[in-house]
Parts: sequence; structure tokens; C-alpha cells
Amino acid sequence: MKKIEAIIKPFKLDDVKEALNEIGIQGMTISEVKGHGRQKGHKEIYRGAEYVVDFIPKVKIEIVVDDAMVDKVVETVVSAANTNKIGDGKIFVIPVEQAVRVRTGERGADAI
Amino acid sequence: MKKIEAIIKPFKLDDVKEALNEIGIQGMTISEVKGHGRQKGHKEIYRGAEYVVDFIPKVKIEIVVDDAMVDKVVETVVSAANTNKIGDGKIFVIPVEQAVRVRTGERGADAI
Amino acid sequence: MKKIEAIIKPFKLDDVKEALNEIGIQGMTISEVKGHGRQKGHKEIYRGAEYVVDFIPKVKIEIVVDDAMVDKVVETVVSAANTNKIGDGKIFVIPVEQAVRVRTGERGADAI
Amino acid sequence: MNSGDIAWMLTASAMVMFMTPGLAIFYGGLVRAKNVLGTMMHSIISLGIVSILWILFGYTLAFGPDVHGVIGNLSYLGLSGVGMEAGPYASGIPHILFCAFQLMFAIITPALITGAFAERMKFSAFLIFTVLWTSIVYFPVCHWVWGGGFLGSMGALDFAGGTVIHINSGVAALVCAFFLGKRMGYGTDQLHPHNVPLTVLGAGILWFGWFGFNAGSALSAGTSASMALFVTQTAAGCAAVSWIIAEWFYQGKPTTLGAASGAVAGLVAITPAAGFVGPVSAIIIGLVAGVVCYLAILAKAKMGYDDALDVVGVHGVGGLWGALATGLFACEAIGGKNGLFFGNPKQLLIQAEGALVAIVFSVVMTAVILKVVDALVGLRVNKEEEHQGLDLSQHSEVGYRI
Amino acid sequence: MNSGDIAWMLTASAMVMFMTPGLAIFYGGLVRAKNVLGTMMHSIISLGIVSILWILFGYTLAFGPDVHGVIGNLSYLGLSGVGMEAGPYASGIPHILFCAFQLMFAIITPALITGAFAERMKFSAFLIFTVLWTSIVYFPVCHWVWGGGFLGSMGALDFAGGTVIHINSGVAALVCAFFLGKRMGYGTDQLHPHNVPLTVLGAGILWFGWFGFNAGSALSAGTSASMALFVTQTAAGCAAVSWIIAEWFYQGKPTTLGAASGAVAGLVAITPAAGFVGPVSAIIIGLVAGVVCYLAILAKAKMGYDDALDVVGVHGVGGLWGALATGLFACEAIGGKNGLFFGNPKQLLIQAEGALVAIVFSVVMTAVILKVVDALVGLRVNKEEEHQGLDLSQHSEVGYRI
Amino acid sequence: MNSGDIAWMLTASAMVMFMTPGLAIFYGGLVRAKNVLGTMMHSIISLGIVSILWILFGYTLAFGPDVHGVIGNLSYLGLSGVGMEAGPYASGIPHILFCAFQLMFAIITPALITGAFAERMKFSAFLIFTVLWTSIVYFPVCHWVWGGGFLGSMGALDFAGGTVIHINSGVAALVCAFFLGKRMGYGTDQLHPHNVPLTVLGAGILWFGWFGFNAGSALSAGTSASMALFVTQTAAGCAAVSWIIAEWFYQGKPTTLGAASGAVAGLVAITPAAGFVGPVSAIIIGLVAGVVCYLAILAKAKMGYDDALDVVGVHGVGGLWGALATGLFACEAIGGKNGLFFGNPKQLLIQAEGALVAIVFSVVMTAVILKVVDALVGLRVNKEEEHQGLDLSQHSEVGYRI
Ligand SMILES: Nc1ncnc2c1ncn2[C@@H]1O[C@H](COP(=O)(O)OP(=O)(O)O)[C@@H](O)[C@H]1O
Ligand SMILES: Nc1ncnc2c1ncn2[C@@H]1O[C@H](COP(=O)(O)OP(=O)(O)O)[C@@H](O)[C@H]1O
Ligand SMILES: Nc1ncnc2c1ncn2[C@@H]1O[C@H](COP(=O)(O)OP(=O)(O)O)[C@@H](O)[C@H]1O
Repeated sequence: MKKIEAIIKPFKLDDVKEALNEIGIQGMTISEVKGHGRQKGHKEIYRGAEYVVDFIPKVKIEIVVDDAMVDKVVETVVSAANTNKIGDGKIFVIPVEQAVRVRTGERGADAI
Repeated sequence: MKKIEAIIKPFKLDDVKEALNEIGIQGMTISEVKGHGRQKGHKEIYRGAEYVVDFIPKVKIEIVVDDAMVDKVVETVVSAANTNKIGDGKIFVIPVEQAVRVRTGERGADAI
Repeated sequence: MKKIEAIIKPFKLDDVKEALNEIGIQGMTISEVKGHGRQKGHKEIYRGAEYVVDFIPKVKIEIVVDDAMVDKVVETVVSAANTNKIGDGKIFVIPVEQAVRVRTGERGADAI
Repeated sequence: MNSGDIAWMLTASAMVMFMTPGLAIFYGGLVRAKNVLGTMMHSIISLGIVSILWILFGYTLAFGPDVHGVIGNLSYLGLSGVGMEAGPYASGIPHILFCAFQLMFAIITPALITGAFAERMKFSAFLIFTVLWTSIVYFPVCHWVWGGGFLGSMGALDFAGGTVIHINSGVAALVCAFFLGKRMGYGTDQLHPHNVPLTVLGAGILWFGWFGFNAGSALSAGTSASMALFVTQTAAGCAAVSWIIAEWFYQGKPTTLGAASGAVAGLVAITPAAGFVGPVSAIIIGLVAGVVCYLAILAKAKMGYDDALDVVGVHGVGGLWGALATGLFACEAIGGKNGLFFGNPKQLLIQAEGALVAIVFSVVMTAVILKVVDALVGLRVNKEEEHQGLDLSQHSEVGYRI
Repeated sequence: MNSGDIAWMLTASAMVMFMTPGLAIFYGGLVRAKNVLGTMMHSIISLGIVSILWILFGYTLAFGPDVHGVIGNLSYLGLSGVGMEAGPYASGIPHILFCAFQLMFAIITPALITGAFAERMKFSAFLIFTVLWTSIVYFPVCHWVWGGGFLGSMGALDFAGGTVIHINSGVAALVCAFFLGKRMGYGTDQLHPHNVPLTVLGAGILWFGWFGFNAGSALSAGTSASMALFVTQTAAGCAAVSWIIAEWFYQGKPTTLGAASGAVAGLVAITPAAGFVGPVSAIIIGLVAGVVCYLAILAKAKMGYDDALDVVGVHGVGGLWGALATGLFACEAIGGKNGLFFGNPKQLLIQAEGALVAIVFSVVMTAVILKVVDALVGLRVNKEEEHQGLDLSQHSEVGYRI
Repeated sequence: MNSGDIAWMLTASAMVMFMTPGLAIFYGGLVRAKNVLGTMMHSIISLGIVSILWILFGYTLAFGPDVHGVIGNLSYLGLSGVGMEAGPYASGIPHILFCAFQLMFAIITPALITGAFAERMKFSAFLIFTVLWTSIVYFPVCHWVWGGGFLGSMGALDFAGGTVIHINSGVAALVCAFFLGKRMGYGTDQLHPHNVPLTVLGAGILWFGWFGFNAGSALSAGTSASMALFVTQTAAGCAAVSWIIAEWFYQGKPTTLGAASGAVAGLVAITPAAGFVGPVSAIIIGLVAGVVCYLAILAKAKMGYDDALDVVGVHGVGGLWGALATGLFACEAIGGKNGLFFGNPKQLLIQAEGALVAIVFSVVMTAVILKVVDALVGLRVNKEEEHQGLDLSQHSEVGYRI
């Protein structure tokens, strides 16, 4: 199993979720994060002074899937989250050794 | 070392924390996340229209432990977080290659 | 590639970010988390009763880098985040099998 | 009629109305985020329900010509005959304006109770409870004291509603807390306020509105209202100070919520006394109120009922102290009546009697009403709903998306 | 002059001013967090802009000596001649106080419209729009009804601004919604309120201020103001109740936002009628307002324009209902005029005519103004900016760091 | 006595009281979330502390029969002799009501200062500071101007407290900022507001209350109050507009916080002038206030003191401009006195002298008091506590759990 961590633009979340649902992926966990990278931050003004805030709101989606699904999921996310602009985000694939469903205690592929 | 990521129902957090403390686990990091899966989302109404919000608040607990402890931790979380209802959550086990304590620079098992 | 997860004190974030920028690391993702460990929690009072809140605000920084950079990044974070007090935090190193840039579809080291 | 009096009573009516939204956010800030709207809703919708009851039959029950000291007759049903002429309760203002001013009191009283059953009452149950309680408890007690009823005739002093409003609602709150039982997680989870700044702002609005409440109860713009305003400010300020001093002493830290709660406790305590006492008495009434109400809240923890937002400790205990304090500090030079400290010990007794009657009546009737409501629709949301919070389970809404 | 009247009108002016910050948070809570400041700014800066226009030329256009029933002449340019003497519109108060009171109405009217173009209008475009709309639409319509113009002479009743303020702004809002087009994500994303407690507090402040609005429109502290205050409370409360009952019926749950919106709908509807109707009529006006405005909002969803914060449904439809209701329920005993139900069917016709004139004028002129503003600076922020939100893109600020 | 005057002064007193909770949220929104309660607490508890001081000895020091132009004698100690009779300062209202109105001014003045030492002052130090400063600085200066003291006799005009309140507190704030030193992270971290909507609402409440402040300072419901109300609205609105125009020009974007700050700056500037100037002068006073205070805040950044919430820039500089502007624009037709532009250059000099005296006195005494408090308990929290925030370290509370 692998965990796919996708860091995307917040307003793309619904698109990505639906694209994933379409390829049969239901389970996922999301969190609000802030990103730093090449994308320029935004400007804020306070009391006449300008500040650049270079942590930009992003959404992180975590999806644990069977090895077989990894490529498909990655592609789906890439195409759904893409806006062709800097800051569209990254996808990381991380090994998962075990998965357990809390309710039933099921393990492995059955758990996800 | 492994990182155990448990995604649980928010109101179970205190129970899980205490159960972990009882088996000698102190260190953990938690974050507020939202989950999508089989559990039905809740209904919201705005201006006469109904919306289903299918991202459900969850808590993610991350615990890095020695390989030897993994099973015990997983079992502890499963039994403490279980309510026997859909949406109880998942546990994922992920390999960790190194751990460092910032304060001392200690590494490996000593760091956690 | 590895993912370096650093859990640090929130007010150290800017220092760490700058230290990383100095060694050429731009990309990172941060999130607000709460930590539990040896550091004592703070006291709250409500209606005459005292409560100890033992989840302490922390910031998690995630940085995916080439294997060659891992040690340098870890050291940089350690020295920038260190205050020599309990609760300074931890760094975990986790294997990453693949990285993809959403905008271009680039993979591997090119993506980060 | 007198345009100065009318000017003041228009303003005072508006200010007392404003207290109910103030209460909505005072209470709203004190609950957990998932219950903020359900809690605010209690106050907001009371503004509607009680207005309707008042016009239809409430005003006539409370202020219609007296029947045996117990209730008003039906002369003013549907406000017939209540119009733009002066009197009968205040010669300087139109009857309809007196009726408007009193309506605002009728609205906030049941809204105060809602703090006791916060975070767990069914919305339908709340609605029925409010209709019944206002009709069967508030209107009669109001009549007894202000409408020509037996408590007023007996000589019980209640300038702006210490007994009618605060003791009455505080005691009802106690009964509600017992009947509803504790919130899930009481004693284990931290059922703490989600937005204290909102609560402090609510206290500020209440404080502001309370000048209309107390000084408006003079029903004219004159010396009585002026003194009432001054002592209101005094008691509120003193109780805020004494509450945080008590906290500092007992728990090592003074809290902002303590200051806000203390202010409200002081406002409650001075309510019955406002037109009868002077500034120095008001200092004492306020200082005592802050400490006594704080101790009442500490005591609650030991007595094991879950009066979620401390209506009993602040309004019940504060109101009782105020009623008795009126019997102690009333001074003829200010309001025409003397209390114990000015040589008239009987007044204290009358005050205690008045309070007792209200307490007994409110306890019994509230219990009966709760039984009825429970039988009709059930008082409490189920566990699943309580977990989810009232906002989602009762109203399908969420408070914040920040 | 009369110090009671002055006392009341000073207070009423302050209360009506306070409605605009109240509106700022009412609207502010309804938008998404990224637009909260941009939305509040619309109201706050209107307090400034309109004050300046008013002094320079607005007051004289609206209330200067009448020219052919259409506009005021320039006698009061720069408020020359408007000072501390009594009259000409109210004998009990100084001219400058009447001018102050009316200024507060001129401020809130364009601010109401901003709900329609929330979350997507350029700040510069908003500024120009507000200057033009207030000058070309508000000042004339205000003159027609209250300043000696043809609508007032025709006998159209508008106690506190149902036509001048609510129909006028509601209709302008409709035009704005059409011209600006839908917000990005309309129909797909959940463009829901980010802070409902703030909105409910805003409704509370509006309710409070509305007593100044309606009872202040009597321009004296007397019986008319007293009755206006009472019916204002009644209609607001009834509409809050009927709105949530309608919700319960249609959508299975009553909402807190519904109660707040209902209250505002009731306040809007009673505005033109306030000095002309009695309490029982007010109950009906309020109950109908809650249901009708709720249905208007349901209808909007089908009609496909994005009136973001429902200005049309609440102020347009509510104002129209109020104008007509005045023609139905006006009662000589209260305000000197009868409506249909009191034997004077002609009044209903006059009311409808008055409303129609305002609607046509407002639609046409608003459209023209929007065209001009669009040509000058463009109405709408670009996509990138809309994504980012108005707070960052227009003001380089963020609302919250909690 | 006159019921219209009483009606207005009851209302005005309540409105000025309401400014202090308004200030609590104005300041509360400007600090970081971890300091919101500690900051609000400063204002809320001032409502209590100063009320007590006032009754015990404050009123008599400020308004007791004059002793050599310097201080009031002790005739009114414990408010003895201050009751329901008319006068001595206003013939239309009871003495106790004048005393209540003035109390509200005494409360808000030290509360204003707290913006300068926000986010780093020990709560105990704040308490002692407030007691001492109010007693030793406010009461005397108040006496000098309004209580029969030498500044008033000299002819210095200060309608509602430009010198007594704003210059006085603004200058004290400057001294506090110097003595306390900068906040941790000043210049490196972004010490930005955590809740701007709260701050804007606070500005709205201040604006509303300020009508009571300025128009109430006429002490009667007449033409003077009416004009004061009008120019208050005008100056506030104009300053909001000119502030954001200045921002637009200098920094490329107008901000919501700028509009709110501008409004407050305008209100400050018109305070001393309110009863003495007309609408067109008020436009100029307001427009200048917005720009000057904005520039003062820009200048602060270069001068290197950390006046956290800009009390100096808004109240100090705005108050000074207002005091001088009164000497420029005062007009006999309005308030019985002429300024420079109406042919009386001497008035400007007197105004400057009055301001100078207040500045020197306030600087010296504030410095002395700070030295004393520092010696007694230490002014500033330690680093650990500052990191944690005042809410946890001083009060063991948290503002939000959203
Ligand atoms: N090395 C990295 N490790 C972790 N997260 C990263 C890394 N680089 C970028 N990110 C995340 O991806 C987001 C987008 O990256 P950015 O460089 O701005 O644009 P792009 O995705 O177009 O290359 C960042 O905001 C950050 O959250
Ligand atoms: N494949 C997955 N990857 C990551 N998180 C998942 C995955 N499946 C489920 N989750 C998380 O677990 C939570 C519970 O899953 P759900 O399917 O609702 O119920 P259950 O745990 O009973 O199977 C989800 O809300 C989501 O946060
Ligand atoms: N075993 C662990 N797994 C995950 N996170 C941990 C673990 N131990 C500690 N942490 C995180 O590191 C933070 C600091 O740890 P703590 O024990 O308080 O101090 P120190 O870093 O000095 O050892 C904790 O608040 C928690 O967020």
C-alpha cells in the first residue's frame, strides 16, 4: 500500500474529490496547510507598511491505496488539480506497511 | 521506527490519549483533519436549499514508536477509538528512517 | 527522496524558514498541529476550576528533498529551532518513493 | 403627557429590547462552537414568540384590571383599549408605550432561563416550554408585583424586576437543570466557552441596555431615573471588581469572564433596588453580589446539577440578594421607602416573603410545565444529536467557516 | 422647540447611524471569510461619502424648497441657512437635527444595495456607483416622497421609508445583480456565510436601530412615535416566527439565519406603515412579510440571478409588501389616514402607484449608472482577484488570524 | 429641571458607558489572538475601578468647589451632597445625573491609554497604574478645564474633552510606550490584528457612543447638542474618507482598518470643537484629521517606540489637532466664541496653551507613576509570559475555541 499525499490549491478540492470518486476512490483525509515554494505570496498592508505573506493556503489530501492503484490516482489528481499556474502543488508517494480499520480491526487492503 | 497515523472521531481523542499514556506512550502529535469515506456527511440548509457536507471532522494522531511497540499501539488505538459505527477511522503504519530530538540532537530511539 | 517532518515551536517557524532558504530549500508545507510529550501543558481556569490543557500548539514542517540533502536539512532545522528547552520538538525522516509536480507532471527530483 | 418622559421611555424600550440580542451573544459565546446558533436562536426567537403572546393575552393577564390580586382580567385582550392615551400605569406616556416597555421585560425573562438547558434541549421542546412558561409563570408573577397584584399591595419593593425577572428565571433555571440532566461529557470533557470576546461584548450590550431596564423602570425622565442609572453603573462596576478579587483569592488568577459575569451579577442585584438606594449602598450591594454569585457558582460544582451557563448562580442568587438588599438599604430620601438599615426592619421581611412566594410558585409551575413538555415532545435531543451539536441537529447550520 | 422632541431625535439619529455598522456586520457575516472586510468596508465608507454629499448638495436636492414636485432647489447648498432654528419640516426640533436624522437614512440606503454585488465588485467601481446612485436616485426619490415632491403630494404614505429606502434599494440591487453576473462558483461551490453569529448580532443591532428609524420618523416624542415603536417590535417578531415556520414546513428545519432574516423582513415591511397601523395589523403585516420574503428567496434560486445577500428578496419584496400593506391597514385613528380595510380602497392604489414610480425610476437609473461605471473603471474584479477575495485583492488585508 | 434634558442625558450617559465595551473590542480585535482577553479586560475592569474611585473621591476632586483653580475641595467626598437636586453644573438635570455622565468620561480616559501598553503589561501593574493615573492625572486635569479650574477660566475651549481626554491619554500613552519598551518580535514578526471585523464593529460602537459623548456635553437637549451631533457625524465620516485616500495615495490600497481608524481620528478631532463649529468647518476638521493621524502613524514607525494600538497617533495627535482647530474654526453664531478664522486669533493661542499645560503635566506625572508602579510590582510580564500571551499568563483563559 502507498499513501499519496497531494498538496493542491484549495479551490481545486471539489474537482479532485469528484475525479477520485469517479475512479472508485472514496476514502481520503484532507487538511488545511500552508505552502512555501516558487509561487509568490500575497501582499498585506498594516498601518502603512507592506508585508509579504509567503505562506500560501493549500489543501493536503491523503489517500492510502493499493500499490496497483497508485499510478491511476496520481494521474487523476494531476489532471484534476492542474491549472497550469505556478503553485499548483505536488504529489508525494509514501510507503505504507499496514492499514487497520478501527471499527472492525480489518487489516491490509480490506481496511481501506 | 514506524509512524502510526490514526484517523479517529474527534470526541474519542481523550480516550485514546489516555489509553496510550497507560501503555507508556507519551509523545504524539495531533491535527484536525476532515475525512471522506463511507460515513455519510451531514446536511446543511442555506436559504432554503439543502447541501450535503461530506467532509467530516476527524482527528489525526501521529505517533512515532520503535518497531517493537507498533502492534501494541495499534491495538490500543483500535480498542480505545472503537464505537462500532461507520466512520470510526483508520490506522496507517509508515516506516520512519530517522528521528531526531531538536533540543538535544539525539537520534533514533533515544529521540522519541 | 525523503520527507523530513519537523515538529517545532510555532514562534520558531520564521527562523527555520529563513535558515532553510539560506541552504537553498524553498519548498515546504506547514500545518498547525498540537503536541503531547514531556513538555508541561498550560493551566486554564473556568468557573473557578483549574484545567490542564496538555496539547500544546506546535507547527509541523514537511520538506521533501533528495537523499543527498537530508542531513543538511535536518541539521539546519535542529540549529534554527533549538531553544534548549523541553518541547523544542522532533524531526522524523520518512521515505518517499515518488514526487510529482502537478503543474507539469514532472517526476522525481525535478518535481521538488 | 410629557414629551421628555416619552423620549426617555422610547429610548429605554429600545435599549431593553437590545438586551435580548445581547444575551444571545453573551450565551452564544459561552457554549461550544457547535451549539452557538442553537443557543442564540433561543433568545432571538423569544423576541418573536413573546411579542405575539403579549399582544394576544399576555398584557391583559399581567396588566389588565386586577382580579383578586392574582391576575389581570381580559379587558385588554388583543390590546383592545390600549392606545395612545396616557396612563393607567404612567401618566406621562401613552399606554401603548408602557405596554411596549413591559413587553421587552417579558421577552428577556424566558430567554434568561435558556442558559440552564443550553447545549441539549430540543428546539421544539424549547418553543413549547417558552410559550407555557411565559403564559403560566411570567404573566401572573408580573401581575402580582407590578400589575396591582398581592405582592405589590403587600409592599414588596421591586424597582425593575429582581423578583419578577431574575429570581423567577433563576429558580426556573434550577428546575430545568435538574430535569434535563447533565450535558454529555460533563465532568470529563472541557465544556468551555468557544468565544469569550463575544461573551464580553454581550455583557457590554447587557450593561448598556440595563440602563434602560433600571432607569426606564422609573417610567419618567426625572430624578428617580437619574439615581437609578447612577446606582446601576456603580453596582455593576463594583461587582465586576469584587468577583475578580474573589477569583484572585480563591483560584490565583482573575479572569475576563469573571469580570463580565461579575458585572452581570451586579446588574441583577441592583435591579430591584435601583430606585430605592443611593450610591454608597450601591457599592456594597455590588461588592457583595460579585462575591456571593461567584461562591454560588463554585458551590454548583459540588451540588451536581448542570446549570450550563450559570443562570441560577447569577440571576437566582443575585436576584435574591438584590431583593433582600432592597429590604436592607432602601432609603426614604431616594425612593420613598426605608429598609432595615434605615430603621424599617419590616421591609426586609416583606422582601423575603415576596421572594419566597415567587420561588415556590416558579419551582412548582416550572416542574409541571417541564413534565408536560417532556410528555408531549421530549425535552432533550438524543445522544447522536447532542454530539453533533444543536446547530447541525436542530437547525442544519454551522456557525463558522473561518 | 421642545426639549423632549430634541432628546428623542438626537437619540433616534444616533440609533439610525448605528444601523450602518450593524449592516456592515450583518452582511459581513454572510459572505465568505475572504470577503468579510471588503463587504464591511462598503457600509463603513458610505458613512463618510454620503455625509459629504449630503452637506454639499444632497440635503438641498432632497429637502430644499420644492421645484415642480421633482427636486429641491439649491437654497441649502452647503447647508447654508440650515441651522439651529426650528422647522421647516418639524417644528419641535432644530433644522440641523432634522438634517442629521435624514442624513442617516441617506447613508444606509446605498449601503443596503451592496449586498447584491457582494464578493465581486471592484472597490473603485463601488465608490463611483455609490456617489452617482445616491446623487441621482436617492436624493430625488427622497424629495418626491418627503421633501414636498409629487409622490407625497399625491398622498402616498411612507412613514419611514418603505418606498424611498427599501423598494428603491431592493430594486437597484436586482439591477446590480443582473449587471454584475454571478459569483464564481455560484451553483457549484458552497458560497455560505462564514460567521453566522456576527450576522445575528448585526440583525440585533439593526432591530435596535430600527426603533430610531421608525419611531424617529414621527419627528417628535409623542403618541405617533410610541405606536410606531410598538408596531415595529411586533412586525419584526412576527416575521421572525413566520419565516422559521415556513422553513420548517418547506425544508424540514427552522434556521437561525432564517429567524434573523425574518426579523429584518418584518422591520422592512412595517417601515412605511409604522405610524399608520395598530398592533393587530402589525401582526398580520409581520407574519405575511416573513413568509413572502422567504418565498421570494426560494424563487430567486430558480430565476438565476445572484443577489448574493438577498437584498431583493428582503428589502425589495418586503418593502413592496409594506407599501401595499400600508394601503390596506392604515387606520385613521392611528395615523390620520385609512386604507382599504378601513374603507378607503383608493389608498391602496396610490400606494401601488408610488411604488411603481420608484421601481421604474430606480431600475432605469441604476442601469444607466452601472453602464457608466462599467465604462469608466469596470464593475467587477478579475478572476484571480475574486479567487483571492476582496479583502486581499482590494484592500491587502485579512479578516482573521485566529 | 427639564424632563427633555434629563431624557437626553440619561441616554447620553448610557451611550458613553457603551463606548468602553466598544473600545474593548476595538482594541481586542487589533491584538494577536493570544492577547484578546487581556486587552479587553483592561477596558472592562476600568468600568469598575474608576466607578469606585469616582464615588469615593474622584468626583469631588474634579467637580467639588474649586480650590485656587487647581483642584476641587472635599465637599462631595463619597458623593455626600450629590443628589437629586438640579445643578450646580447644569440647571436642567439632577446633580447625580451630571455626576453619572462625567463618570463615563473618567472611565474611558485611562482605558484609552491601554492601547499603548497592549500585549505586554502585567495585569497587577495595569491595575495600580490605572488607579494612580486616574487619581493623580485625570481628576486634576478634568478640574482644570471643566470643574472651575484655571484652564477653563483662562478661556480654553474644550467642548467634550479634546484636551482632558484625548491629548491627556494620548500623551500618557506615549510615555507608557517608551517606558515599557517594544513588544517581543517588534520589527521582525507580524504583530497584526487577529480579528479586524471585531475592530470595525468596535469603531461602530464608538461612533454611536460618541454622539452621547459630544452632543451630551451640551448637558441639555437643545440646539447646541443638535449641532454637536451633526458635526460629529460629519467629521467622523470625512476623516474615514480622507484616511483611506491618503492610504491609497501612499501605499496603493485603501484599507478597512484605515476607514475605521480614520473615523475614530475624526471623532477625536471634533470632540473639543463639537459645540463651537458648523458643518463646513467640521468637514475640514475631519478631512485634516484623517490625513494628519495617518501620517502620525507612518512617522511612528520611524521613531521607534511601540505604541501598539496607535493611541498617540490617533488620540494624541488627533486631540491636539482638534484643540487647535477649535481655536481656528470656533464661530460665535454656533457656540458663542470665535476662533482665528472668525477674527479672534487669541483663541488659538489659548488653545495651544491649554494643550501645552496638559501635555507637560501628563508627561511628567505619567512618568512618575510608571516609575512607582515599576518599583512596586514591575511593569512588564516576563518573556515566557509574553510568548504565551496575556490571556493564558495573566488570566489562565483562552479567547477562542472555534
Ligand atoms: N520540497 C517540498 N516539500 C514539501 N512541500 C513542497 C515542496 N515544494 C513545494 N511544496 C508544496 O507545494 C506547493 C507548490 O509549490 P510551488 O513551488 O509554489 O509551485 P509548483 O507546484 O508549481 O512547483 C507549495 O506551496 C508547498 O506547499
Ligand atoms: N483510503 C483512505 N486514505 C486515507 N484516509 C482514509 C481512507 N479511507 C478512509 N479514510 C479516513 O478514514 C475515515 C473513516 O473512513 P470511513 O470509510 O468513513 O469509515 P470506516 O473507518 O468505518 O471504514 C474517513 O473519514 C477518512 O478520514
Ligand atoms: N513519539 C512521538 N511521535 C510523534 N510526535 C511526537 C512524539 N514525541 C514527541 N512528539 C512531538 O514533539 C513535541 C515535543 O516533544 P516533548 O516530549 O514535549 O519535548 P522534546 O522535543 O524536548 O523531547 C510534542 O509536543 C509532540 O508534538
